Amino acid sequence: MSSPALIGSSGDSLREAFGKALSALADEFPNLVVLDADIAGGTGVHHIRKSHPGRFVQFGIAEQNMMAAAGGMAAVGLLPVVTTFAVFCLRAIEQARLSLCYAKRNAKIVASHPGLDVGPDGGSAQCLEDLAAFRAIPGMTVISPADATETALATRAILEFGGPVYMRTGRSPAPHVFGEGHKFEIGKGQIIRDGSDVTLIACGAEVARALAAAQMLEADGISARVVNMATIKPIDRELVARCARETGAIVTAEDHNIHGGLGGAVAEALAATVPAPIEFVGVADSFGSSGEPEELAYAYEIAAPFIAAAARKVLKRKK
Amino acid sequence: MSSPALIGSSGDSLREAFGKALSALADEFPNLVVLDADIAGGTGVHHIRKSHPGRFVQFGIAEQNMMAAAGGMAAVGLLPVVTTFAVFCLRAIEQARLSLCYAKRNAKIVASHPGLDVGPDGGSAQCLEDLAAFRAIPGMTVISPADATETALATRAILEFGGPVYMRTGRSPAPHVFGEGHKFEIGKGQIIRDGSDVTLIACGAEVARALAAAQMLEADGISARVVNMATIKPIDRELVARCARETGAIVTAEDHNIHGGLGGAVAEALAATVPAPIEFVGVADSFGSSGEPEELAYAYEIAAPFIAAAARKVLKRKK
Amino acid sequence: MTALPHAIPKNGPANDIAEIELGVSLEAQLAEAARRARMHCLAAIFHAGSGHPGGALSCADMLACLYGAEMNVWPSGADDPLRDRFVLSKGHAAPALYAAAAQAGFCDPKEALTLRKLGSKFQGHPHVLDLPWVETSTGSLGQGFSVALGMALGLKLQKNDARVYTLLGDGELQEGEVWEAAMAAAHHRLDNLCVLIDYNKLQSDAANDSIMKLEPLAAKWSAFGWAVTEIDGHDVEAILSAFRNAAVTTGAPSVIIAHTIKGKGVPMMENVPAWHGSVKMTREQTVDALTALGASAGEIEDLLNV
Amino acid sequence: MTALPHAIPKNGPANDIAEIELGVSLEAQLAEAARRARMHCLAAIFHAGSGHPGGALSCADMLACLYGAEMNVWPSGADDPLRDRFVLSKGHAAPALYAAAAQAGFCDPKEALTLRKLGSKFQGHPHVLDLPWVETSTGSLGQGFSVALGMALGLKLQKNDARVYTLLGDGELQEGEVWEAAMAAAHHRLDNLCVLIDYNKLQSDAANDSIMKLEPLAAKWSAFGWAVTEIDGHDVEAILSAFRNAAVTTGAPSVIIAHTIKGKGVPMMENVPAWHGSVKMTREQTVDALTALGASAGEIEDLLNV
Ligand SMILES: Cc1ncc(C[n+]2csc(CCOP(=O)(O)OP(=O)(O)O)c2C)c(N)n1
Ligand SMILES: Cc1ncc(C[n+]2csc(CCOP(=O)(O)OP(=O)(O)O)c2C)c(N)n1
Ligand SMILES: [Mg+2]
Ligand SMILES: [Mg+2]
Repeated sequence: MSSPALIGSSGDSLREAFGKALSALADEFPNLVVLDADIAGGTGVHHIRKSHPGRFVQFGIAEQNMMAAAGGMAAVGLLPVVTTFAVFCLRAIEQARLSLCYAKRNAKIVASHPGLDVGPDGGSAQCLEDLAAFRAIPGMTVISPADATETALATRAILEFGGPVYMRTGRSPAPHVFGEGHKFEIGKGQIIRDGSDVTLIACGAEVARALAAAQMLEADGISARVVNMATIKPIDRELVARCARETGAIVTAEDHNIHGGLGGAVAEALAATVPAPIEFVGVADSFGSSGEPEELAYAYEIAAPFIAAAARKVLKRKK
Repeated sequence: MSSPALIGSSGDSLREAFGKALSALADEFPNLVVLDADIAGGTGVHHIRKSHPGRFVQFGIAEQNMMAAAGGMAAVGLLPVVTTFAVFCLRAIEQARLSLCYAKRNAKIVASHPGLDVGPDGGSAQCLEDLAAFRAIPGMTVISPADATETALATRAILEFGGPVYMRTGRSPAPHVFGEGHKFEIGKGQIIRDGSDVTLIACGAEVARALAAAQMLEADGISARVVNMATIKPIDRELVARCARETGAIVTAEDHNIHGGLGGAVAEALAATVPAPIEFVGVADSFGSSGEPEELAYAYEIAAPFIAAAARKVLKRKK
Repeated sequence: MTALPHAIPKNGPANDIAEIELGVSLEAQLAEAARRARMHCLAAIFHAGSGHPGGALSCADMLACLYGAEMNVWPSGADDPLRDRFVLSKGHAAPALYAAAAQAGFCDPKEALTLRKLGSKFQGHPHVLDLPWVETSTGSLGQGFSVALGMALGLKLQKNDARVYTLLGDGELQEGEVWEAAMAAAHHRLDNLCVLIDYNKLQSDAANDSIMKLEPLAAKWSAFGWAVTEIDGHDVEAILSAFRNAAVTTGAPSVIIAHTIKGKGVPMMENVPAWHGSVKMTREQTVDALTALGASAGEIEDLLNV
Repeated sequence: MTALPHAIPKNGPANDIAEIELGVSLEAQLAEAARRARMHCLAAIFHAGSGHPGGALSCADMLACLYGAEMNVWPSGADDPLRDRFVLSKGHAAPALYAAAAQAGFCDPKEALTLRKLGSKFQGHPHVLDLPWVETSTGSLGQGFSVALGMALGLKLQKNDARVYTLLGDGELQEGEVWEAAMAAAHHRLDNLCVLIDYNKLQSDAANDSIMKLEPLAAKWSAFGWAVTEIDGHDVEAILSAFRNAAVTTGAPSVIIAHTIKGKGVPMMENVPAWHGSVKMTREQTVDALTALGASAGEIEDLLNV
């Protein structure tokens, strides 16, 4: 009798990194409890279920109840981490709003399966709205780390942070961006490659693609700075303004609708500080579809060459 | 035996204007059906329940089911209008996403009780996130009319429009902004007062306040243009760009979180066309509280004087 | 105002023990507390200029029993991990909660008359950040129950014996989240969780029966794995006895389906959907209502001229 | 492939009448259609490199009965207002829907093997904009039921006699939206609505019993006002007879609780939660599975080498 190969359950996906980090941190955070809605294998929390079964609470396929119940668990002194796919977090956003944010609970939401990175499950499962929607909730912190290393660091950071957080992980194996010495701080972006002509500001899966785009641009003699903006809210205004001042042109890149997410946050920050031309790389207000994540990145124009093309375009608009 | 005075159920609130318009349009749109979640007196749809009882469908206090069921009703050829308070629309946003937008249904969502305009019910009921959240859904059109006249026109427009729409009305009696000859077109903003130093772009309850702010500014010798931006998505990019070119400084004003709503849409549009300094008037990422809407507008700094102050501030940043 | 029964802390600090009027039965004291709470919440809604009187009046007796006898809570113990928890899931009945809590010494009754005013701690819907003894913020139907369930589950995980109570409206039971929470509470065998249903047969617009039928209601809860008791929700003795049943039920959560009258105690409001809210009460209506509740001229003066 | 029974339109245009093999009972034909559909959907999942086989196999018999006998649908009538509607609420069983529809002539079986590929109309979850005979897009559990309810309500409002069918997973019943829809369908007396529950006792991770207990399931639906039939969901005769019951039930919606086996027909998959998905099937596993389903070497060749 043969067993099936579970997809993404091993390898370098961000969800795996998150799941392993959570399990590794459980002893250090004795009040940590992890909430699952029958999707533990998908979100990475099967690791902590195995290592710390007493910390794992099953809610069944009922995301709204899980989300609001996290508020109650936080109220009695636990540190709840709500886990499901991004699109099912959206299903419970009003619960996150009232029972977590309005009540100022120290609870975390960690969403796997964001954006086109979801792949073959198709458009119904590919959440392109979460960064915008969760960013709009007063008091919500929104994070989207770039690789497994950063995800592990961000997992610790959100557990140490005192307040509601929404964090994206990712489904697909993801290239490594950061080495051993990488530091993560909530609210701080980082220049991970310097450049002077244009700044590429990216989060999540788009960070690796922005780095690849910068290389393509270098071949054309264009010096592109790359910023890893893992915290979408609060956005690192100072850094964004500095990049606008120093490079005069910005490209944002995210595995998300072009409306309201990282691009929106950067546009708001610049309009309030140093107005500058921006080209927005993201899914252009359409739903995704089935396909492999890399194919989809091309089909929906968020792959590296599109970031490079956006950079060339924004350079023409630069004063 | 005396009866209670129902609040806002008469007078010039946008919800009343919507409810009456719907009832007046019912004969012209024979497939129109109105969906309610036990809140008809609050959303204005008690009018059509009375005038056209056969068009009124009760779903009880179950917004998720109502939202997705609208998709099914549209699928069999009806023209469903889903009605509830804005914050309860948020509760059903994933249903709006999948069963209305992804399936491209010709269904409308009309939300009363947006923002601080909700008043004494307090922060739990005051939705400051809806414009941002619904704007993020691919294919969703987002509208927030300014007064009763425009609400009536917009009601007709959304019924004629072929696709999913999210429209805000309002709870409180609202000042009249527009006269008889007013025209409303989805996707088009309008200059409702001309000016050359700065443009105040507003939607919903903030339009009247922006006009008042323009008068305050005039007293200071500042010439402020006022734009009624009733369609938040798709944003009228040409008009926004033209205002930036012609006045060089922008203030956005909305009864919504400063993140991701009208301000976000304008910031994105300008960054993509004519980068310009913007000051954002809106609730500064906090929840509201109980109080009368006018009091709250002062407490949370979205009243006319704050729009005027933002204009003065942005003028200092103007090049 | 004369002294009223306060919460009787079971584990609270000794100096906190409330006064109990001698020679008056606990039941009579609770009924009196409920009557006074009804008066208080109508006065508050009058002053506020808006509010939901009907559903506040229907649950006053249950709240009086919770705060006056059943729950292990006491004013100085709002942070005590051993306290029992109460969540008003039907958050629009906030004035009833404030009034019951005021009767039990948790807040100043005069201050609670600032209901719904700018800057007041007494928000239109209960808010945990404003009042320490409010256990969570509610207002969106269905959510309070889930939060209460999270508390009950969390307490069990921590081996804390405190009990969790939550009050739901009947219309509220139409929210799917309620059945998610009901299923989860039974699955996790949360016998420290007790749900009260204010079964006043009316919701915002009309009768449950015309909006969205709930019957057979007891059968629904049984099928979801709950221990069910049905009572008259205005009978203090029945309420206390249902609590005793719930306390000895093990392995399953308990639900008390309390048959009530919306607007209870005020004839012009009883069973009239229009008094659900959000209504504005005139001074004349308020005086009539207070009089119907047995208020003296002096009490009316006290409540209305603040 | 040999000819298979197609949909038998009740109101469809005359030239659309499907071939019926003479001398073979309808039941036998449907069972054979289900067997072939099982083969098809495993092949599709193999080619896709991911998918949910377990829950596709458990509902194949019901889908064969719907498309092969019960529903008044026919390939050229995807726009006909009088057609019956089917909504696959458990959208992750898309390959089973595509396979059943292919058997019934709604789409090209070869094309359906492009499942989950970029540019394919055969999305990972059914999408109404890609395939005209898919009635709505699903994938988020609970929603399809609500959409089906909206259709049934809308058809009633329009005095259209078409019927609406929807298939739900057992784990899906944990979604509160399901109980909202259940309550609403009973309230509106939607006797044109028939729910099928693929009661395979497993969900994504493990048994319902360990994730979130559903029993007593029939009692839940009865208490929510539904006419309940329980059957063996792999017994074609029982399925057809349950449909006949539903058709004559008036004043209430019908639910068919179909006891099934997740992974049915493929021994290595039967009752094994790990085969829920999203899994990658090796060629060897696929060949074994097809063989277990009675595929000949030629058929395997046909299905796997496209
Ligand atoms: C999710 C949600 N939908 C709608 C409302 C608006 N609303 C407030 S009270 C109410 C009626 C509640 O009826 P019921 O639960 O029976 O309360 P009671 O009769 O006890 O006042 C409604 C629809 C709400 N608060 N929350
Ligand atoms: C709202 C929602 N939450 C979670 C999921 C992820 N998911 C897909 S299938 C599945 C398990 C479904 O179990 P069941 O309904 O029993 O289906 P079956 O056994 O028939 O495959 C889950 C949790 C989803 N699709 N939708
Ligand atoms: Mg009620
Ligand atoms: Mg199952």
